[in-house]
Amino acid sequence: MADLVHRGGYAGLGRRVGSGDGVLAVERAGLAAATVIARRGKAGETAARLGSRFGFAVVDGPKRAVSAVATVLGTGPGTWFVFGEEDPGFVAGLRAALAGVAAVVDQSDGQAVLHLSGARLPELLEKGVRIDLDPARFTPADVAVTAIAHIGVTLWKIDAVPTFAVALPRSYAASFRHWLETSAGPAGLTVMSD
Amino acid sequence: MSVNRLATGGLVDRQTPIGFSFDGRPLTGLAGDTLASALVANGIGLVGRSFKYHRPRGIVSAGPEEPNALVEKGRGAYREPNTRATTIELYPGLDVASQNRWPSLRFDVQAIGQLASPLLGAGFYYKTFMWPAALWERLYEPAIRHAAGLGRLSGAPDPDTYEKAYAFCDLLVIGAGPAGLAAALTAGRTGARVILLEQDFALGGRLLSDTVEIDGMPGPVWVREAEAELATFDNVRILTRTAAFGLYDGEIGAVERLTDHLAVTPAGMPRQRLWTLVAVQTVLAAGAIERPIVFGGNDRPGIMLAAAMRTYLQRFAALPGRRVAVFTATDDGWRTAEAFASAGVPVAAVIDARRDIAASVRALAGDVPVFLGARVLDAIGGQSLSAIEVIGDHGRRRIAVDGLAVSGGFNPDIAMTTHLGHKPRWSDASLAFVPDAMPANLAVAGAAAGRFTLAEALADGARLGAAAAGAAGKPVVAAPAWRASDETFAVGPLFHVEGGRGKAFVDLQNDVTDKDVAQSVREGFVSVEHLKRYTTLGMATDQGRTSSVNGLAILARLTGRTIPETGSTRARPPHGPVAIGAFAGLHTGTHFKPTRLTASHGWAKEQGAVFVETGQWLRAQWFPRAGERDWLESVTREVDAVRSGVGICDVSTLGKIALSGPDVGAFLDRVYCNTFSTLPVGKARYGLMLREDGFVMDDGTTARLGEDDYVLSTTTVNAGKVMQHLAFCHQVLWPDLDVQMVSVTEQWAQFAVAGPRSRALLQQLFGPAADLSDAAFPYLACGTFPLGATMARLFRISFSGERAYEIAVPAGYGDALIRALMVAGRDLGVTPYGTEALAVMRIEKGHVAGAELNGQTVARDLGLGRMMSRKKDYVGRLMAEREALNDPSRPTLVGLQPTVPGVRLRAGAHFLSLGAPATAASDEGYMTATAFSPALGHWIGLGLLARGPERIGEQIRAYDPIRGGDVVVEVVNPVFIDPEGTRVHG
Amino acid sequence: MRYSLLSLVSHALGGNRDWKPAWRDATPQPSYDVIVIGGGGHGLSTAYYLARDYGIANVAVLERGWIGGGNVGRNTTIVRSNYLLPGNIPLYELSMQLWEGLEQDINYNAMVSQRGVLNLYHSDGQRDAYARRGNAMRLHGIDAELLDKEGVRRLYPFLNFDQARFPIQGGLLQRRGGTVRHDAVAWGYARAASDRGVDIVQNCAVTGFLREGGRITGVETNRGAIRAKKVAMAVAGSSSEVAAMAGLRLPIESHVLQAFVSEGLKPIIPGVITFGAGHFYISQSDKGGLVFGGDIDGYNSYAQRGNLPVVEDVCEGGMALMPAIGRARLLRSWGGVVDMSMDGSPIIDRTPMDGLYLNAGWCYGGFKATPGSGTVFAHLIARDEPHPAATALTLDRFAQGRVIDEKGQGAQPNLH
Amino acid sequence: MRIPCPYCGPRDSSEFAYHGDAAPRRPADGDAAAMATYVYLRDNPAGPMEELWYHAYGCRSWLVVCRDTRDHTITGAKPVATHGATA
Repeated sequence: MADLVHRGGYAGLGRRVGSGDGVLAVERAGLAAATVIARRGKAGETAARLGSRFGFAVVDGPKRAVSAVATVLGTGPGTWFVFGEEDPGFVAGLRAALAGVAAVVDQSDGQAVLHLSGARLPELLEKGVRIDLDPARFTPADVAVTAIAHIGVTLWKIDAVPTFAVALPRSYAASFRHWLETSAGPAGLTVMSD
Repeated sequence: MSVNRLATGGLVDRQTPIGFSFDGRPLTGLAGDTLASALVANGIGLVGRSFKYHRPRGIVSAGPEEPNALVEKGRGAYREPNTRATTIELYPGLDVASQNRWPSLRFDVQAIGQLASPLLGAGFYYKTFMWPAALWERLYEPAIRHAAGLGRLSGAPDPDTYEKAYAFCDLLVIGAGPAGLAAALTAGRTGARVILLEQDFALGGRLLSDTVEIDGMPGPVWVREAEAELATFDNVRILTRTAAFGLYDGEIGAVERLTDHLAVTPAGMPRQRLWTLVAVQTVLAAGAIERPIVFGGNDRPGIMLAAAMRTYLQRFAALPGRRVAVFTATDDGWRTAEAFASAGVPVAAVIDARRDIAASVRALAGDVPVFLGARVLDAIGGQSLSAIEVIGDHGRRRIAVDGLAVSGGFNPDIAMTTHLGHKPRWSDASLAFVPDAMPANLAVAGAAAGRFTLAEALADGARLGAAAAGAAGKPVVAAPAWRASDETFAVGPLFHVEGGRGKAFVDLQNDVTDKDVAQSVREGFVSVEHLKRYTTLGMATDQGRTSSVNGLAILARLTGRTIPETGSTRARPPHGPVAIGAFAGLHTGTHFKPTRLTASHGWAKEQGAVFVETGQWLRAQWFPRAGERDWLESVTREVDAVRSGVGICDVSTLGKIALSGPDVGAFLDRVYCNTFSTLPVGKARYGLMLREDGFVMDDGTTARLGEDDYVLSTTTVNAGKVMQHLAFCHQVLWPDLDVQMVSVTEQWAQFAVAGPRSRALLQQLFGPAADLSDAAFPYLACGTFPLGATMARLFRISFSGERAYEIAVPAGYGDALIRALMVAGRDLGVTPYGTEALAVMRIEKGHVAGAELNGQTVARDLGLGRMMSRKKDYVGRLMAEREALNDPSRPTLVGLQPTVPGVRLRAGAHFLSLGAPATAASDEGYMTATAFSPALGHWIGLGLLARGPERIGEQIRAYDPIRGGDVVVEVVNPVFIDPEGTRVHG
Repeated sequence: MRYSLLSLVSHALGGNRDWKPAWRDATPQPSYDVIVIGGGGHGLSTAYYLARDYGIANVAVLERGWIGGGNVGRNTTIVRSNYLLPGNIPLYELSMQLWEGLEQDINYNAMVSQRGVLNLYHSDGQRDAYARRGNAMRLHGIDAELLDKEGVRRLYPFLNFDQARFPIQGGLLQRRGGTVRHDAVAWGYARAASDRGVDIVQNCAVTGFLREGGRITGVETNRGAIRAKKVAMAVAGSSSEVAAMAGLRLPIESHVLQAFVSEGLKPIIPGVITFGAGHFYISQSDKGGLVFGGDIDGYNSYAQRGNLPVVEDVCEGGMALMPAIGRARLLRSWGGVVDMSMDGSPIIDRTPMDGLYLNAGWCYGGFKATPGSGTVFAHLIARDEPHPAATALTLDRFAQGRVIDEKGQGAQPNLH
Repeated sequence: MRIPCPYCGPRDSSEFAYHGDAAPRRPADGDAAAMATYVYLRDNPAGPMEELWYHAYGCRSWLVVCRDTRDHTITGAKPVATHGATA
């Protein structure tokens, strides 16, 4: 029987543009991810169970809750995107924990995730993000599902430095990298993937 | 130093000379110049030619309202036509050329057209060129086209790039003159988020041109201090060279010029950036534009707006004339006389149409001869101004001048206040349109509001800046109170001087004269909109800034109405022309739309695959091999391989939607015309989805993975549409159903493994532990099998008609899986195949696809009427039952084959009965898809034919005149290969 | 007063002081044989053909603003008859033929310019779809040519052939298609209709209908009641509003369609190019402006203006197709309110109310149909039966399922 | 045009797909004439209108947005789930 090697969405797309200094984009490959959709009338219970599983408060809204093992992102009414650190049983465990209250759909390979940082990041982001990312208005507690350069993305903030994370359907990774490179322009960009 | 440059003063840097060229002539300007000011300083008055009569024209203004001085900037692919000399910032090597003239600017043969000008009045072309009709396109129109137009595009792709950006703020200030700076300072000091836009490269507006003081400081000094203070605020962002061009619902568009002023563009730097700005409050502080006066010969080079003359003199230290006169109906015109006098330039006369002038204004002229109650009747000269003829109490008098400053009043720059449909109000005091009803969250300050004095501008700015800060929760503690001069801005009504001998231009660029307006009125074009369209008044590149109000005033007088009764035309974005490239941003060329790549893309590229766009996806179309002469040979080989051995095709692009919940079965029964609630777990079924109007929307296979878990597949192109439709059905139609759904298209890499040896290949892949026997895994089974570190989903479904499977793994393993499949199938002769072979095989099997699922067919047309359940309700049921949609004469799916082997069939051919004339009445349908069938050795086709199923065996014409084809074909069963369906089990 | 070069010269010699109004600005009379509501292209042409073809000149055209101020004055001036479906083709081809003789007929140069309309294709599937369409045109006796990539390149060498997201494979060309000076169409018909006795009444807004029993017998206006034997609506953009005054609901939504023009440029684009994959079409006017447009904004609107995302979308399409226009500047935009029907095709029919006739639902196609629409609508009004070129454009086709859906989008107007 | 998505906050209209009038309700009783009316006929008002928008590039909710078709003024948006839609 064949064994298969896993590749992230940005595999082979790593590159340095210009000075490379302005913005750093690092792929987070190998994360476990799942869409969690509450059953009819069970949004509150789903949030509660998600919270108790990971030890933080989860609300039904565009908010982020995070711990060492999991990140829960509100992406729609009664719907969350849950990321787990590399743990093969993460999604199955989540499914068991939410049995009867929510559908848990494995998306570990569906999304390509980048962490973005660097001194020129804010000016890069404003070339694609059509929502207000002012630090007072978009905090590490916030999540936005939106579009960048015609590509649907989930965007959240990891820290106030700021470091942002952007997840998007993996088939768009190459197109998204084009936006990143072009928009970084003279500021420079480094994309790192496995 | 250039001939007309003052030795001192101005905001130019005499230490930094800048070489540039105009019509190939090398010239020198200074840092801080615009092209226009540098031309003025070099004594160049003739800059361009007009649109219709090719009249010689000079510089009229000092800003973006410039109607005359348009040039081509740059060379080759960088050539940018119609660029206003007044907005070009001088840089070393700037290369500009005049336009709309041949062979030269000084000698333009088309200027001879002026002689025929009595024939070329308003709307002349509507009245002639009709005989003979054939000559219109061959002779008349090409001549008109050639003479019209202004600058030339290069015809080469724009070599620059553009980008877009989005920003949000509490206060957006448009214009950094005194009012705008006051607003930005007031709000900025509170910590409110402010964005300040200025189209010029320097902040200050009129403070850079006028000799005014604020708090005892000269204008430019106060501006410098304001700029320095603003720079200390993190919450204030200043965008210079940035023009707001449009107020839209909830957002404002602006364009920033990033490199147009640079001799060398830094690598990776776009030329322009399109901003979409969202502001809680916007203050429009765009100032006002001076209005010319219409009189004979008012287009002679050397005649300029009075405030513009002052700008050249005081901001740029450039002399627009060596002996000038001022023709004014405003107090402001007198300040130009004063400016010239203090610069030591002889002022020949101040001519004011008014008689009642304040003493303080009268004093500005000093001992210059003054003519009150007088007018300039005619300007005399050719390519430059030589004299003016003044009429007044003294009778007529000719005064020799080479420059004339004209001031007819000020038009507040209010276009943005009308973009959303709000109408301005005519002010009899200002003799101008001023803002009236206002869009939400927009306020107007200073001259843009018709409040012209410096003190008013500063007060407006402070008040509106404070209000915006307060609204943002940052109240102003101590309101600023700047002290400034309170100059007078009285104005008298003078739009038009009648009786001159020369042509009197209302719209300078489009050559619309007072006579054209009069003729339009005679012909009944008395609505302001009719006048504009009939004469093209106001439709030039200055968008009517220098012409509209004068045109209205003349129209009003001729029709016996007041100006407000006459009305005004509505301004629409863009306010100021904007490069088309800027609106497109980086979405050009191959990046016009995002491209989606499957997990096997890199592998397919390695194999030399030819790719095809399918929606946003790129799919392998075929895999050419060395020695193959054309695509048909490659595709034929791929089809043969599948039918005789095993082939692999990436089908990841098909939409995949995971559905779960207790009511999934019920939900699927409502969205599909066939039934899914009865589908056993571990089984897949083909489904057909209708629109509510009864036509087919999409098809695909849906599998039941668990009691409450299904995975539904869609066509590649319709994936998004189906997802939206299912969300609609769930959220809007049946919110009571407990269903959860999410797209998993991206999660799974999926490959079809098809052909008689497909099971052997998969067995090799999965190893002996997997039981893939027909007993354990029959046709239409689905299940999960371990594969290395992951689990693969296996579906036994077939599009080709052969024994076939689809194997899906998490997309991260997709690349590895295609390689593993190739290895596992090496000894079986595995062959990758693309969409073209896929299409051949589906046609051979009579399966419908995009060509038949075109939104114009119902299930019955496709031979799928039996799928429509009679036991349940579903989307589209009632509408599909309409009689007209069940008419047997509707074209219905059939197969077609040529009666002479070897003849090629082509999709798009229409069907005619043999012997029927080739007319619309004979049209009986059309060929939807064709392919060369390797198995049959000839071309085959699918088509929709009226009463098709009844006509099997009949010969008909496949009529294809557009490709010169006319083929006799036989109507056959649409299933060409294995109609009994045994091979899926083979 | 007949227009000609001779009259132009003789007026010029007289200092152009003797020109007379192109049409009479009429005051409404108490009653007419026919009232046409709407002084746009369709209303004016209907009145002209009523007078010319049926001798019915006791006609008033009622316009609430100034004539030609609706969609006939805010479109991209394209004329063509390259339709697919037999329900549409005859009308648009009738129209095309009328364009070809229009100027001599109405003695007004509307600058009908048959410079060719090219629809580009980018895939085998689109090629076959255009072949189907071209063959349908040929079956109706209409010129159509299918060009390959090189054929397109010969016509338009400056298109983006090599660096394209959707590479050009060829195009469907209708050489008889082209452009017409849109405002002149309204003015020319107004003048010709007025010369035949039609009353053109501007600033006259219809506020309601006069009824006797189930019959419409006239209209209420802001200038008083006006009676008529027959009342015809040609108010695309406002069809639902006017129909509602008669108690009718229509299969129509009002949407805004933006259009754009650049600064004047020396001739570069000889014909009309349609880039379907990029939602973009373009031509160049005789004045030199690039005239272009794209999709509707996509939401119901009566505002006669659109929003920035669509401007960007259109220009993205333009740059993708012809990157040479990047340095040309967009000078003006405008927005027309169009009737979007439920199948993308127009409606020309009697209504359930006796005496009330409907001409509506033109989607983007109204301008090119102007002469044909007037001709068939006049026929319907005069004869009370549909013109042979417009038998399929009925109001009941929706309920019956006889829709004429060129794009196959179904009952979703913003997708047509 | 900024649509105040109740879940995501104000977003540009380009993130949404438009469906049209929210008033028509799908008839459930099998009446073909009523279904044809539902599918094809619209009030198409010039004025305030409740209409369906889908937040395709956001939370994927169908929303009922109250918007004036004369000037595009939006006075509110709510999830369709609270709109009282019925089968």
